Amino acid sequence: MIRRQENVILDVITRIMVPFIQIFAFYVIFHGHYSPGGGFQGGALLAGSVFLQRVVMGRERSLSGFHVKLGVPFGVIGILVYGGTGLVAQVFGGNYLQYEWLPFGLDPVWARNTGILLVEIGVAFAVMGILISIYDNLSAREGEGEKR
Amino acid sequence: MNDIFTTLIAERWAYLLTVVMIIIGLHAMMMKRNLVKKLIGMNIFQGAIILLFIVHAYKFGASVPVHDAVLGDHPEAYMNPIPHGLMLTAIVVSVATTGVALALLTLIYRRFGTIDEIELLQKLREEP
Amino acid sequence: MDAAMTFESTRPLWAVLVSLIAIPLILASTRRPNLRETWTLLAALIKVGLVLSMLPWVLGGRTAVCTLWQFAPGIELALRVDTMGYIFALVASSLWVLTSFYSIGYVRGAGEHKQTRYFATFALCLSATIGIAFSANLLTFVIFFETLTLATYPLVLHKETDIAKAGARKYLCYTLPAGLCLLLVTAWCVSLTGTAEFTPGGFLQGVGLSTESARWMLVFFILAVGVKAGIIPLHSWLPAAMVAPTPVSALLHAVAVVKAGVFGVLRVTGYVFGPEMLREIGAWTALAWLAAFTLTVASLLAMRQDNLKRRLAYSTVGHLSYIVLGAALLSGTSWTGSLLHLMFHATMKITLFFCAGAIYVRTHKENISDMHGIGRQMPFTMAAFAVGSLGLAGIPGVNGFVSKWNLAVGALHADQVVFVVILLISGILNAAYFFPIVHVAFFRKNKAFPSYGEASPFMVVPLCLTALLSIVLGIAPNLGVHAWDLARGVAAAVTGAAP
Amino acid sequence: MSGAHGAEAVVDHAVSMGQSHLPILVILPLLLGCVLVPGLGLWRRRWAYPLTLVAFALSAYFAFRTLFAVLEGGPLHYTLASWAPPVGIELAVDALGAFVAAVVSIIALLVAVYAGEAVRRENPVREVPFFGMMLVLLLGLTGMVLTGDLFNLYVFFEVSSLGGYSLMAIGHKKAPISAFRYLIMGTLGASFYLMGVGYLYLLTGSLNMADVAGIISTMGLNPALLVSLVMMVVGLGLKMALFPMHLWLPDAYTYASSTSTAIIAPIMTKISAYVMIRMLFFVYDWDLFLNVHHIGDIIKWLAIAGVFVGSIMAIGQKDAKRMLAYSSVAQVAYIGVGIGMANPLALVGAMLHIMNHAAMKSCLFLVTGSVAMQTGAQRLKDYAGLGRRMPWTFAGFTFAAMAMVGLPPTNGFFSKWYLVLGGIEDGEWPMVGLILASSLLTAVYFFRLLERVYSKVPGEEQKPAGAEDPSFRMRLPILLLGVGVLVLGLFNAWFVSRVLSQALPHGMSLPGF
Repeated sequence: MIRRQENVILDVITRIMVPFIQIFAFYVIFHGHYSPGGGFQGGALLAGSVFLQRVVMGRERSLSGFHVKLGVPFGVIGILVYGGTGLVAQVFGGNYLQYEWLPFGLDPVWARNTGILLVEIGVAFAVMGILISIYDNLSAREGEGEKR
Repeated sequence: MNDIFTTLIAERWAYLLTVVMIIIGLHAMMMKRNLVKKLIGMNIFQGAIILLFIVHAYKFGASVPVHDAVLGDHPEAYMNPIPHGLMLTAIVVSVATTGVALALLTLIYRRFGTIDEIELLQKLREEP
Repeated sequence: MDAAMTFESTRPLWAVLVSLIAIPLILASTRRPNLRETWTLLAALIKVGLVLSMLPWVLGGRTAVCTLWQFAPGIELALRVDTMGYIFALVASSLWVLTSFYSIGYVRGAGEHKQTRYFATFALCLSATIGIAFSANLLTFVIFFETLTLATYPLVLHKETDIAKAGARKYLCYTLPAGLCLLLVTAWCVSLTGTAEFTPGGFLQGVGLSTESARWMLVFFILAVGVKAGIIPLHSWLPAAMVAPTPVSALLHAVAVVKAGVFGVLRVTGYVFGPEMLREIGAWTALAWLAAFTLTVASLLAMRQDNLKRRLAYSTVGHLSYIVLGAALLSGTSWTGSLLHLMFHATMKITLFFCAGAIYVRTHKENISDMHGIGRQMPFTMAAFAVGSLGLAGIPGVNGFVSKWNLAVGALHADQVVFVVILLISGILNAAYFFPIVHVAFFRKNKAFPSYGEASPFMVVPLCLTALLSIVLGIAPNLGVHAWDLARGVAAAVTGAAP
Repeated sequence: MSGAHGAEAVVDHAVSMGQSHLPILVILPLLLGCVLVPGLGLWRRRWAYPLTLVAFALSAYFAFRTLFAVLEGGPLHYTLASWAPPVGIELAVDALGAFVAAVVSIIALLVAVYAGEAVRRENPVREVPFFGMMLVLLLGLTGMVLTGDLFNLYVFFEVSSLGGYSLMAIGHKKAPISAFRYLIMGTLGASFYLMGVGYLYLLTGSLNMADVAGIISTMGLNPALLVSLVMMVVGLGLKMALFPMHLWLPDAYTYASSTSTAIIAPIMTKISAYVMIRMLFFVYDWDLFLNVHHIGDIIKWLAIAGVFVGSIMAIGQKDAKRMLAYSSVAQVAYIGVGIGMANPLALVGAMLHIMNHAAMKSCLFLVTGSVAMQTGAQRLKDYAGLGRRMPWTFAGFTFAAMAMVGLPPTNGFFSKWYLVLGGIEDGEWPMVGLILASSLLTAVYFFRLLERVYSKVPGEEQKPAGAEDPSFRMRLPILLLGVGVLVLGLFNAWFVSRVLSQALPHGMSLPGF
């Protein structure tokens, strides 16, 4: 459904903006656990950057940036990171997601920071992957959408 | 009686806003023929509820709910973080729901060539 | 019932289970009919053996109890062999043996289809019947009662013709609401008493039930069990169900199902409400008059039937009401009479149905008007038929006389001469609709009548046996299983009259 | 906030000490499963099914462990992350929750056994997303049952709904439309529930169920509280298709693929009913609201109306699945009746019916599914004579039908038994009469079908080729459920005395114990 359009200005601006968006996204992710922001927002920003590419460059060319097939794996990996963190904490004697039990040899406070950070990263990945795959599925042409 | 309304409008106007949004959303969900408009109505409805929580959690002149040396330990200096967290989740949920709904709509459109409810019902009646 | 005389035993449970266990075996050996029938006969023999083995306990006044597990809060799924249950179990199981032999001859002679389903459901019916007989409390009774309803449905439906379907539907239309009424009153009793345990003289004594609600309860009870007992406004499923194969009509509509209904009436009057309570709420006259009305009208209706089985059906309706009447009169002798009639009517009526079946299999005639001179062709069959009709008409020498005599005397004890008159009238009516058949069969010539000869021994032997049994019990009611003592024991336990 | 961490961490160690991990272990296999199935399914499609089965089996195993643990040692509490309740989220499992969780997981496991072949035959290309969505659905449902937090319940609510919507969209050509309708309705219901939660939070400042219950009990009657309760009842009523709000259900069940229906129909509306019980009896002051303020009466009479509407509509149907869908409306309404009566026996009847109806309805839908797959018969008139062709399948069907009618000794009889007892305890004779009369209507459409199924077709004399019982793996769940219907009936007292008597809310106790 997306019509690819030849427009140099849009192309260039996109090329310039996308890295900044993504860097800001990473900033939001990595400071999420002690200041406003966090995994979801960061992931949404990352996804937004990809959407920008999709919209402006059109589907085919933007695939070089982020391939359709990557959407679900990103989501899976993200959730696995999240669930894995919880499980590790549980395996090492805590409750599910009880970060201070994470085996980093850190005192509870820092272990907790790290744990939350891990979770944030996982969330970011998941949100990004899933938002992108939703977008791709909806914008897919006849047949492609039916596959999944 | 009168002063109740004045206070309501003066201090609780945000709640009135949520009520208005809820009514708009419901109307769209029930009355609109176009399925996409129904979906939009649904989102407005959810937005209204999210707003309800946020309005309740908001404090004038309070800061983000992250401990800050300058502000010290006064609870009134910080907003209530829980509703914000909750509503973040609610937003995620509504995004997911919207995604599924849009997927369904594209599927419907591909199969029946319309997303107008009346026409769809006609098509349903015609087909076995 | 004092605790010293009750003891645990699993034998009643096995008596129920044996035919249930036979079902999978029957189903498994669909391909080999002989093996299949062997299972049926084996189950029947074991069952009657088990039941007979419990006779000493009952005569000795000892009660076997088999408590299985808690079934609903405070209520056990429990079996108990009290005398009255034993009587019913004895009738059902012993006649099942004969019926099994008979139905082998019948289904093969008539070339019925789906014989496996037939025999399997038959076995299920017997389990349910024995279960009804031995139920220790009302909930257990309900379970087996409904199971019997369901198990009979396929048998009524058996022929799968439109008439059969109509009959089966009618059967359900009557029995399912009845089941719901039963569920309602059972729940009511449970919420009143906690455990609706059957006790001679009634367990509703002194639970503080107002007369009004007690009457309502009785109404629902009668609606519940009266359908199977064929009390007149509720009877019309019975003739309709006569489309079933004759052995089914014989066992289920002369012995098991309808007797289960009557048995229910006896349980209700004797073990749920109890004579005193029925007298207090003054309900017994209503019940008695209902029964009297039924047995008169049923006899009159029976006269108009040309189809032999339908006529037998209506006579069944009538004779069931003899039993109800005896129960309603609440005197010791009348109870003895109705319990004796519970047994004796079974032997006589099953004889008649067997004869009808034999005639049908041999000649495919169902209407009495076609049976001129049939007696010449099938002497044994029609002789047995004659014995049965004499018995039901209450001629001395056949067991029907004994039970009717007791009923009449019981009516006198209850100072209800009017019912004696009604009994006599109905006896005459019985004669009026049975003897023509015998007369037609023996004394009418029929020129163009091919020679048929008797049906297969599988069928003739059982019907001769039942006829013989009727005569023997008519001469010596206490012979063998001490039917007389059993009946009087129950009557004494319920009405408190000296045995 | 980092300053406080150390102190809290210590506190939370105390919180988490000696907590059994069972509750979370019920959920985890499903969570990991619904991630791994699409993940691995992308490059190894045939791994999807075994993974699903393993996940379901594990969660069922842990659900039963949980049930027995709860029966042994009382309710389990499990703190998630490092925040002590009521601030943090906790899983709180009492007898009722463990019971429902066990029921849900075992039913789902049976359906999953069936689904393996069925899905491959019905829609081969969609295998991976299908199983993924099944896992999502069950994840949401078990989460709803086990959580002790009002908002967390909402989240799981939506998770399960997402699974449900997408499962319902797979199947008949018209499925997406009914699924979309269900989506709008379901989201509306969930949003109403969320609004109710919002009111509660505004009033109490807490989201932990036990905590909220404690605060409410001191509040007495409060208009805002009443509003929140009404909103919850409306929202949950929408999800459990309580009478005036049932219109989305028949289409959704009819057009969804048979496997989707088989897993959604028995479980989903029941869980909404469970949540309603949880809210009305364990969070709100049930005596005050249901009895004193007659909200119970409203629910009760709506529900009994639903019973009749559902049954009558079911009688009128020509399509097998649609008939079963309408009978679902009726059967769920029985649970509503039990809730509305709000006395111990009736409530026990309602709780028992959650399990009983799950068993019988899943059996029935599995049968219709396999019939459609083996013979292509969808409409009732095509069922004629199938009894001889598919004896095992229809043996199961017969038992389940008996249970639906409520004939002893099947389990359906006993849920009705407790409802009637409850009605008599309250002296509500009209209600009792209606309950009993309604089962006659059920009898009408099931015996009509059974008669058709078992009577021979005039045309054919000997058994026609094809059209036989499905493979063992599809037949096994049907038979297990068919037998289970009997077993659950005969041993219902065990559930009532061991489980449900402990599951009753505060201030209720069962007579007879």
